[in-house]
Amino acid sequence: MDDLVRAVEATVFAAEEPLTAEAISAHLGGAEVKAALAELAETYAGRGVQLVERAKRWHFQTAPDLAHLLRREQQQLRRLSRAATEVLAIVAYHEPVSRAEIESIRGVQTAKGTLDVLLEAGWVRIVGRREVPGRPVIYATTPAFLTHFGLESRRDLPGIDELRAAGLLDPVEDALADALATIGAEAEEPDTALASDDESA
Amino acid sequence: MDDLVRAVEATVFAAEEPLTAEAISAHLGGAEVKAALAELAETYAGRGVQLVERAKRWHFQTAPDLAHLLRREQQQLRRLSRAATEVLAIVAYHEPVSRAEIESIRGVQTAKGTLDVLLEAGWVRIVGRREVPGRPVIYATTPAFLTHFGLESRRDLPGIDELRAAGLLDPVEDALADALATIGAEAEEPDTALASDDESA
Amino acid sequence: MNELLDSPALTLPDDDWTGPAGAAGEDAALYLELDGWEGPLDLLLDLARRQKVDLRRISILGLVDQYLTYIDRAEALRLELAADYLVMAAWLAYLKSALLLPRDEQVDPSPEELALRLQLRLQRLAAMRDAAARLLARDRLGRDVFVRGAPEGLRIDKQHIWQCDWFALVQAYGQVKARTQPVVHMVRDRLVMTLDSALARVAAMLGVSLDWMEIRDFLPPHADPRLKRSALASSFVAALELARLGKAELAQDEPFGPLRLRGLKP
Repeated sequence: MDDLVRAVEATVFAAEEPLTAEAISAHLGGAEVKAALAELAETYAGRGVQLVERAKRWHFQTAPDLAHLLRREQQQLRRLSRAATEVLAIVAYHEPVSRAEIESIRGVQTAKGTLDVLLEAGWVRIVGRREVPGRPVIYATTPAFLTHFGLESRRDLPGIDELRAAGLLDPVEDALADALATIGAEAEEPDTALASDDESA
Repeated sequence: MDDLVRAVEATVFAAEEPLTAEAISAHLGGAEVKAALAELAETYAGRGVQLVERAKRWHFQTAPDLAHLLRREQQQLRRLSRAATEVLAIVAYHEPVSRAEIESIRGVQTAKGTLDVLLEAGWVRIVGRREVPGRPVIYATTPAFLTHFGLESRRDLPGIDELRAAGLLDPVEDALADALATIGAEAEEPDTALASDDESA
Repeated sequence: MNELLDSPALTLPDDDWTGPAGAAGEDAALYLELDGWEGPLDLLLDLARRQKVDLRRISILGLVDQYLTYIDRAEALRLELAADYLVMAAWLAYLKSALLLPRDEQVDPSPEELALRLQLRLQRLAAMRDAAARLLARDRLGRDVFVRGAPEGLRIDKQHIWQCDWFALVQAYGQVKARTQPVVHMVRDRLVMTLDSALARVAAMLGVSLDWMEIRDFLPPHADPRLKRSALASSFVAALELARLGKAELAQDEPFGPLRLRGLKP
């Protein structure tokens, strides 16, 4: 086994947190480590332990299919409330978002504590302010969020491409304008438009 | 890779402390794990990470020849602070000296950290205790001190007379202020002022 | 796109949350669980899901009826309803009547637009709820996959290389000594003209002439400049003393100009 590959393996193995390729390289005196990481990931594929990349950071973790063997001894994760889970999904799929935007999707006010839980878990952070009246704070997810949920990047969020294609990540106002344009084109058939069963585009 | 071997690998990897073969077996529903452990140990031989048995307990550890990767030393150049330089000079001119003596020569209290820096730098060491009440520790310079400053011996340090000739004993600002205050006070006695020109040393 | 929006995708796994829908039924117990919904939109979405059709094909009128029935029965049971449920009920009642009106009597925005807006909001909430469920079902770190239990950790020990040179060392010592040495005043032994001798000399010379003379002319013609300064100072004080005694007068035409002196006849 290549000395560099061994060194990369030992470094990532010993690290207490996921490391970027840059951090690994810096730790190893500036060596080029990307090829070594790729080689290691391949070596470990199919093993009980795997080398994975999350948010551009690398770490070893146990293979998902062994979860049933390992779960019982591990401490229980804190259960997320339904509200917190929804808010987390909205932040992840729409980021960056303000609290008002989150509330407009959920149709209810979001308790201060709900966002706090996500901030405390380190999955969500404040990334700035939106330059609109009131300058609301805007939120986005963190690398720790991607790591926890096993996502290499936000592109891996389940179903995000379909949701985007269906326009379900667009604001209601935009979708409404699109739909009305479509209905306007179909207005020649008044029966359809009057029908109690609505249809959107 | 055998499922049992994978399970053993993941179990030892995720464990927070080394596990006996019996504990691993109990964790995996009583499976016979010794052969799997032996196979894993062989798989990892020569890698950056190794599976080792110590006192009948198994754990992963960084390969011994890569241990230096875990504790890297980063060297940083730092200029000695003025206080530390003064203390070092006093030790050099007056050694061996106690901290109380250093303070009385400097005229100010000396922080513990200041001497620690000099000890860390390897320029000063503790050479014993003075046999007076309290038995204070006494300090002296080291051979490394002479080497660093390019001195054959302490006798190469310039004497007080040479320092004066070089202007290094010229008063610093506060001494000058004291001198000026003294002149001002004497100016009220015109006879004296008339008869002589004042000069401070 | 279809598989996402079809109703199976909207069914949330029971282990992540169980909405009040789990207790679906007509009995009063259902109404007691009204607290379980997070607001009217949540309740509407739950009612919509019970239609078991694609949200895009949902009957808004049917949904409005269900909601209004729900609220009516809750009120009949004298349950306290949060204000936003009642606001939504009033708005839906308005929407229903507008949807049933002949088209030419309608106002802007059209009831179809309002209904569409509601439908779009329900779709978006449903999509996020589905996404949340799928996120939670992933292999999560600390639940399904685990990092190393006892990593050695990487440490970087900073080691300081201290810098100091010979000059800084010697200079520091010089400054310590200079700072702590007692200040000593030295009086040098030098040639001076005392006030007494100046008085005698000036008084004697004033007796010789009554003309104005510059004060420098009273000084002894010595070459030593340090004595000259002492003599000038002493002679000036002597002149002042003679003027006070009325034996001389002083004149100076301008500041820093020549100082002139002449004797007065007693």
